[in-house]
Amino acid sequence: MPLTLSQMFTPTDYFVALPMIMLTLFALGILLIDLIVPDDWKWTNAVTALAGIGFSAYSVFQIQRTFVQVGPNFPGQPGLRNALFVDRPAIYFFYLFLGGAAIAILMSVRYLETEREHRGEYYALLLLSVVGMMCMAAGADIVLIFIGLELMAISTYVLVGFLRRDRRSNEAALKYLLLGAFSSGIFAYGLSLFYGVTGSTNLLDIRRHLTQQMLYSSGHPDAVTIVALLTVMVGLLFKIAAVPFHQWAPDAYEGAPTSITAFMSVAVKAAAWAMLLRLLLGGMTPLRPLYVPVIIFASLATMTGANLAAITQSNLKRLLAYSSIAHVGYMLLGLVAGTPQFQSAEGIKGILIYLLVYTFMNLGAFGVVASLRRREIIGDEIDDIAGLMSRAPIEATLMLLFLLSLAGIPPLAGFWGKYFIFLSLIQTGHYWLAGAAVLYSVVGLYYYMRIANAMLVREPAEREPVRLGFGNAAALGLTALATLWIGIFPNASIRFVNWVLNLDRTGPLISWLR
Amino acid sequence: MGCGPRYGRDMREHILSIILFLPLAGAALLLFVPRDNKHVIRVLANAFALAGFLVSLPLVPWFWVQRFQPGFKFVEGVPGTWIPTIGAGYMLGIDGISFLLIMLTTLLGWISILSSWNAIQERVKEYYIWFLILQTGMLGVFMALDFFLFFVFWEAMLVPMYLLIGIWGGPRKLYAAIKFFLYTLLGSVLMLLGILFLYFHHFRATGVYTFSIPELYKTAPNIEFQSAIWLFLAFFVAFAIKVPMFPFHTWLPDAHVEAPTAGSVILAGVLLKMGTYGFLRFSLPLFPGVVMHPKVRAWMVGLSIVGIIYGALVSLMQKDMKKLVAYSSVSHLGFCTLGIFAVNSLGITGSVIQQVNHGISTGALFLIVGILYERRHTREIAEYGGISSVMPVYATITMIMFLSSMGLPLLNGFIGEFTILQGAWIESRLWAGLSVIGVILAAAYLLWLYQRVFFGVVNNPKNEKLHDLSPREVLCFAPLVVLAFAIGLYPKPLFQILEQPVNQLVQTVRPGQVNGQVHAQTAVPSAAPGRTGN
Amino acid sequence: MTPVATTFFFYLLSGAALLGGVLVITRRNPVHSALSLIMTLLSIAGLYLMLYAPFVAGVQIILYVGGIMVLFLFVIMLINIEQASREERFSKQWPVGILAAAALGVLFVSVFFKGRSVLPTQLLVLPEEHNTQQIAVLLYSDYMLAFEIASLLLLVAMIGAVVMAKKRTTTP
Amino acid sequence: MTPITTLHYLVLAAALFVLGVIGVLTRRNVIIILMSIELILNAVNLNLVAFSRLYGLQGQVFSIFVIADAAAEAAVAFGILIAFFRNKETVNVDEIDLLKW
Amino acid sequence: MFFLDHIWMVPLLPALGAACMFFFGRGATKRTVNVICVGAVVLAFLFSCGAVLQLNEWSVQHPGTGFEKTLYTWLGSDTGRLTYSNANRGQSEFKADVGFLLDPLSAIWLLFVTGVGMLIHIYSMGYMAHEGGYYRFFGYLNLFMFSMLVLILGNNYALMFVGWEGVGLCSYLLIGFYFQRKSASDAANKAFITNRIGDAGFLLGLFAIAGHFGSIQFTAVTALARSGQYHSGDAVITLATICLFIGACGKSAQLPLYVWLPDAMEGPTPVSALIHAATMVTAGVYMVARSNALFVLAPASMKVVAIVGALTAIFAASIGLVQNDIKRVLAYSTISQLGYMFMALGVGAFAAGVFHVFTHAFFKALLFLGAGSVIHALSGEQDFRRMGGLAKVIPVTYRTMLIATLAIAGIPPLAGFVSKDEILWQAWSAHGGAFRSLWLLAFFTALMTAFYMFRLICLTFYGQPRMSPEVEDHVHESPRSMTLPLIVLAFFSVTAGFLGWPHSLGGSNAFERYLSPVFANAAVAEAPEETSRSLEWGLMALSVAAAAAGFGLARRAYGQADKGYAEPIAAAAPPVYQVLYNKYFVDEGYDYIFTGRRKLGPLRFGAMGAGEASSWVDTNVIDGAVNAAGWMTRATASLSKWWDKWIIDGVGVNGPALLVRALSYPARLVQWGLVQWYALVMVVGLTGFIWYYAFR
Repeated sequence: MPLTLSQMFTPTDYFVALPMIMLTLFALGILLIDLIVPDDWKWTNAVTALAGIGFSAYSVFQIQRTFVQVGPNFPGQPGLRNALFVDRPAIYFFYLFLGGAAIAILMSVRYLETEREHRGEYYALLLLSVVGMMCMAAGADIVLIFIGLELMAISTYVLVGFLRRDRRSNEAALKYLLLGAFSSGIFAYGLSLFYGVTGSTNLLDIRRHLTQQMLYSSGHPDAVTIVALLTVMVGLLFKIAAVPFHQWAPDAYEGAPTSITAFMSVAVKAAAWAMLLRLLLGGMTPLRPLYVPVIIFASLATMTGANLAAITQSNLKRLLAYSSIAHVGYMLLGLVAGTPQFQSAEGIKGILIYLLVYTFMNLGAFGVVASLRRREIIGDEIDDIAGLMSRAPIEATLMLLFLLSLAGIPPLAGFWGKYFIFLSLIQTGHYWLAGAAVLYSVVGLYYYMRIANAMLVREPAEREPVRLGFGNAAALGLTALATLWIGIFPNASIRFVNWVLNLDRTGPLISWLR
Repeated sequence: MGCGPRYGRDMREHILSIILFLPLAGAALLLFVPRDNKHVIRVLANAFALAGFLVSLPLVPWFWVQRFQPGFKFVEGVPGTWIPTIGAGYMLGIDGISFLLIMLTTLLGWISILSSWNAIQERVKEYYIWFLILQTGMLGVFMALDFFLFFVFWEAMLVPMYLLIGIWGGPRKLYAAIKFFLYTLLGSVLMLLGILFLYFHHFRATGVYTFSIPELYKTAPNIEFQSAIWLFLAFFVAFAIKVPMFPFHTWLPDAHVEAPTAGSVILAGVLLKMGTYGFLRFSLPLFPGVVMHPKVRAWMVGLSIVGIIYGALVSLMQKDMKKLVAYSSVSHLGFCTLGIFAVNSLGITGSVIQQVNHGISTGALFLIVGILYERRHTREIAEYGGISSVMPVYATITMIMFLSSMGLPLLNGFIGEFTILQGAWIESRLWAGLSVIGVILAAAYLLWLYQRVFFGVVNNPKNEKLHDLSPREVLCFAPLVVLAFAIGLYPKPLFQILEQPVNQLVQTVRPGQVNGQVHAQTAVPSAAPGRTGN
Repeated sequence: MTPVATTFFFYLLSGAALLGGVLVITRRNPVHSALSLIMTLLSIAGLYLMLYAPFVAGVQIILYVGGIMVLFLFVIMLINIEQASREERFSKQWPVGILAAAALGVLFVSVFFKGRSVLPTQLLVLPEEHNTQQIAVLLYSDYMLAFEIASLLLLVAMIGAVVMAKKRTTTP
Repeated sequence: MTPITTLHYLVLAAALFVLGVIGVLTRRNVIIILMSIELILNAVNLNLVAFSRLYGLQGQVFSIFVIADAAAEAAVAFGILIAFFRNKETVNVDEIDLLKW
Repeated sequence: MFFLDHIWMVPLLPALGAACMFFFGRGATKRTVNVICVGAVVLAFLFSCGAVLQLNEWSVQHPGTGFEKTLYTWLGSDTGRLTYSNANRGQSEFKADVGFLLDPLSAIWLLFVTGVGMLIHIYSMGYMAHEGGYYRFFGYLNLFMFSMLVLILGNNYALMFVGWEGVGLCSYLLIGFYFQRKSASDAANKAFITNRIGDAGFLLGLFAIAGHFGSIQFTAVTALARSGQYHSGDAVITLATICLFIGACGKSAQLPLYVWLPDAMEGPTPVSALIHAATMVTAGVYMVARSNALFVLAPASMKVVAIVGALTAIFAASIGLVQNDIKRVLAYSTISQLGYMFMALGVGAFAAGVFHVFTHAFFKALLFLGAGSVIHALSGEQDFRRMGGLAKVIPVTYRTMLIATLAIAGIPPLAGFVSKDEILWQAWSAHGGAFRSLWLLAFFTALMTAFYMFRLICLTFYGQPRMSPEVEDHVHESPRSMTLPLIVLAFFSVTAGFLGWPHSLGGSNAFERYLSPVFANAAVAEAPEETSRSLEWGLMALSVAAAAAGFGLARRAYGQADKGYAEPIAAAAPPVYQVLYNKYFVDEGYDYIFTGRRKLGPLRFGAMGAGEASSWVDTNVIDGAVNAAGWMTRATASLSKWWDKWIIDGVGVNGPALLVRALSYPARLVQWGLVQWYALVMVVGLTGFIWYYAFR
């Protein structure tokens, strides 16, 4: 006899789902309120969305606090019959999503007004996509992860195409959707094969099964498992935009509203990473010897392709898109770190810190680009940023800060991402990869400096000063402050990441689920 | 503030931090001055630059009294206090080598800011801000006792320099700036990997994660040769690019030619010294086995000597004054690296003295070129001639600095070159014999330059109305000229300041060499007692 | 109800499904493609029945054939058909595309043959009469959250479709 | 006659998958590309249902979610397609060409 | 012992004078300049005299040693801990003091340097009276005096090197005094750079000494060298002495580094007299004499010195035969005489060499000053083809110059005779055997010397004037301040020889005795036997005869110069004349081979050639590689654009359609920006991954 709902689900289940519930509630609220808000007051939707994010963040904080109270050996809070597993990395990613979304919302207000597409659905979709991300980061069941992924992806498709009158936006959305759907088809195919070889949709079971399989086959899993892994990895690499599955990214980034580009480049990307880490480290840990060569290939291809492609770009958003692809290449190296059998904790630490600092600096950079948007001027070509130093010294200085941080110049936040990645590679003896990565980081500097040159050295094409809205100013201020603060005093962040990885007390917790 | 002695002691404990951050504070203050208020900005920037120099002066007597004591002085901070999670600390400290370079930095920093008074008319505020930040970055490199801190300063300093070249530079400024930035960054990222290797090696050896340089000194020499050679190369590339040693030098002429005068002064005077400083502070004590490996040493010395001769030869044929001076830097820095890789007390002492001297004389040379450039906006040698008649004071100062640069005795340049060559001779006669060619060529290219610019009759009408140095400009040169003579006439303080660190360094790298012990029999023979009659 | 003549029906249905699939990607007229796709979907629904999945088969027919395909046809009608039927059907890269896809298919099949040992040979007994109820229990227990999220997904799809396809109301 | 095993279904699904991929790679009409994607998703579903014959009902549940996803995707795709069509008056995929380097 | 204790005042006084000129000279009147600069040198001279007198006293108390006074440690930390490993003796301290050594050798130099220097200062007051840059000139002169005095008083090689380079610098400054003239600045550069080559040799020698002996202090090195610890022919010592001698070659204008000295005549004449005749160029002799203990241990180096000296002597003399510039003739004469001195040193006759320096200082300074007086009288004319008949117009100049000429030609009993014959005799007797060919060279040199000197006198002073009338009208005797030094120098030219009157002529050779502590066990052939004495007389007679013959020949060839004359050599052997007249084409050869100032066809060799080649390599190879790396990166990045631009557009315009389509197929395939291409890449990627795993 099946249990009743109240027997199946305890208050804990609602507790761990609370961040999502909050976001959903506010998203729905926005949809309703938007009907009665006059056009001039659409910014209140942003406030509502921010409030939702605030509540959600508070719930995450509550979950985090119970961890602290329960003790260090309690790695996570399973809920909803093991479908959701809010462990420390999940909490970390929740914060990242919420932070990224909040800053993107701050940037959006003025941008949407300029584009005259200021509608409540935008914020609702943003919040709902964060719900999807949370499922991806905390899901312990491939069904949930898949459906979360789709929720996020479909929301994002719409957001990318949100500027309906803009052909670039249309095209970006259509491209993104076609490729996204195609890739999730492949991804789903891979998941179905995983279900086929392991007999379960739960990551814990999958891992248990794969471990046994690897044991029995003495490290040589059978061919179906390999195909399952590879097809899944294609989906994952597509989502994080690694070469050769990256090509949607520049197009989507360029065509999307700049605030959404910013959002995609940090939150969506972080979610893809969360999912990737979940699957590779949570469910498919035993297959590490198999996926590492793929990762190495993808990483080298990504660093090469993206860095080279970025050099020739003349569109700021596109350039930053390639730059964010290049960053993925560095981050992938964090997964390589370790022996063929065991993942190095430092590598994961590198990825997590990288994502953290990347969130701030990339949001900042896109924030500056977004602030250049005015009526009649799209403001996303390098020529549009020329002479920014004389037109808007503050924005230019901030942009310089973000660019240098992206290039990984200490003492700015961006340095720390690269630092920990290199650290992990050196620690585990991957000297050649480390060497290649640092060389590519030098190439990276070149194209960041192209932007800086245009901004600082060239003469402005026009003299009109740049006006920042309140939201944009706040977003830039926050990101700049974070970039500097994390850069100069990274200790707190590192400690937090150590806590996330359980490095602080009982040693590394590399397996995502215990 | 109430009790004086207490205050003085506090200042003494934190003197390095004060010196380090005063320029940064100046930059921060300048941020709040409206950018149209150029005069106030200039005055403030100069005040801070001068203050930066002045606060470093107390260091001289304080350092002097403890110059023979072993170890780092004025140590501030504890290892691992800045970022405890990775074992990086805010740790400063100096020894004789860094002391000299710090004094050079503060002095040249002040002079170059002073020299920019008229030269920089656009975007004045940004200029001074970047310059002051640059100053802090450079000082940090010389002060850091924590590898991580060192690296941060090392890289952070590139940015302001890049902007100084890129914004206020000449016609090809972007090319030059990017080249400078990429080239030097290329070296330093490889160094980062090397640092991380040392960090892990130290952890494996001791179980402690730390970037503290004195700690790493203890473990790094134990790295087996096969790894150490790669580490050495990683560091070598970073430092060799910065110095710049022979095949890595091509960024230098471009950067110098395009940089504004003050930028060139700092670039030549201080930035290049970071490379040699790196060799001394890191390459030698961390990888003594590699450094002393005959093949490695032969390569290092070989590159140095090639640099000496090659730089001089290329200088000889330059048509652009600034490029000439830039290539001469390659030659001079070749002497510095030659001294370093001679790895004996004389070579290294000479090398550091040469670094200081190069800062003084080449800094002055760039100022000299800048003076003409400011008046005529060209650096083509062919545009000039007979300047001696028009600008006699300027010509005199130029002559003195040229002589100093070519190593005339009783001026500073000689002291370093002499000591280096003596050190090189002891290691190999061939080294000294070949390097001496550089001394000859130095005279050739400098005197030829002097002849073409200053001698002859004024046949370019544009040069007839040039006005001689203004008092401010003379003030720029005065300390350099005085120092050139002072060091040339009485270099003993430099030798004494360097004695302890250099001997310790040589002791680390070549423990076989007995230092500080003069054999009894070599005391002056009794046949000719050095007596004074009464 | 145990399936009868499984082998025959399997080949019949799969043949129909494949034929439909080939027609989908070769027909010039999108309406024909859509009708072929319906054939494929129905064949697959039949296969579901053979696999003791009546509920999925039902969903396939009702939702897919009845919902999604109607949407397709609707859109095809909305968007100009004549134009589409006059133009080139295939993109320039079609030979490479077919080659790559065929290679992928060959690899898949060979891998499945190579690695079929990993799959259990023992089939479960799945009582058909409880199928719907069991699925419901699973949906409301283990997949509760996914189910809720799926509802959000559909909501988002709805919002999205409305946002994107709505006639322009605001004046530019 | 050999009994019909899971492998048969796998091969059938792979064939459908490949057909879908071919459609995506070769057809110019966006609508047909979307249909091809539906083919791919049906291959997934066929896999899932075939496997659920081995392991239990999770596969069937998963396939229901995939169907829901297909529906959502199709809806949004048509929304975007219509917006695109309004601007460009075409549904050919190689005429989506504004964004490139 | 006031003067000895304050010996450092001697160089300091002119240094102060120079410093005054440097800081305040611009505003000073000529009178002030005179008071300060000339006063400083006069004081220095007086001071030196006092010091030398006191030295005699002192050496009575401390026989065999010089007086040393150390002021402070210049190089080195002075703690004894800055050391270097020394080849033979373990660790030695790196140290060079600012310390002064006064012994007979330096005393001699001190006296004639300050003495002649003082006279030339006085002379310059007149000579330079009408020139611009008066203060500058005297400042440089004082600076020169300072450097020269440091050179001779320094008690170690490093301090000697200070003076060594210092005099080079002053020479440079003074040669380039008329810096508006290109020839002057060229000559200045040439002088400095050539000297620098020698200096480099000096430095290396210094390092060798330091590395070998562990000290660079003269007294210490000498004591060690004489201690018997080092055997004769020690390789390092040979190397060191050869290096030192290279230095001497540069400074004292010996083969092959002599080229700068003739050009140095671009400077004002007093400078030529002071620096390029009397004092600076003898620094090489001083240095070799100072290092006699080392040279004695290196017979090979001694041979080199002697041979180079002899060759230089005859080489320069032969060039001097045909030159027409009064100062150039004197310059070649100087080179030739310096060759004599080195020959003397090389055969071990240090005292004789030094003695010749001493006497030469007087008559050569006199010759130059006289020439200056002539030039002054003729308003700057230097070519004696356009002189003549001056004997009656400027009698003081004529007479004093004649005395000097007789002295240099070696007419007894003038100073030149004594010193030169001593050298000839030593060259004959020191080693014997093949070494006697040195004597032969020296002998012919003496003949030539007499010839060209008298040629100069004849063409300048005798016969009818050949200058333009307006010049002739202005001919006048020089002012008192110029003639007075001439007379004083003439006096010494006559008498200085008696200080070293040889034993063979019944003299006591006081000069050699005075120097004996310095050249303690220098291997000089001592104890002349009766047989050799007669031989000595014979040789003496021979050389006097040679001098007389030289005079006679010159008289015959040029005695009737006002009626037109033919160069006898040109008449006898035109090619030889051409070679000599063009100075053996050495300057040209150097320009082709070493400096690269001249191109050999399209090619440029030498330093400038190397410089051009290096510059080319730098821009095109080294920097080229750097730029190419950057370019490659960017090119790779824009490959598809490149393909479109060059292949498609490039071929598309002209090429056949089929080719274009074939070429453009990949490009059309790689239609960047198309969704299906992206999807294709994804599928290919997936296929590749599976392929890799399924079939590895």
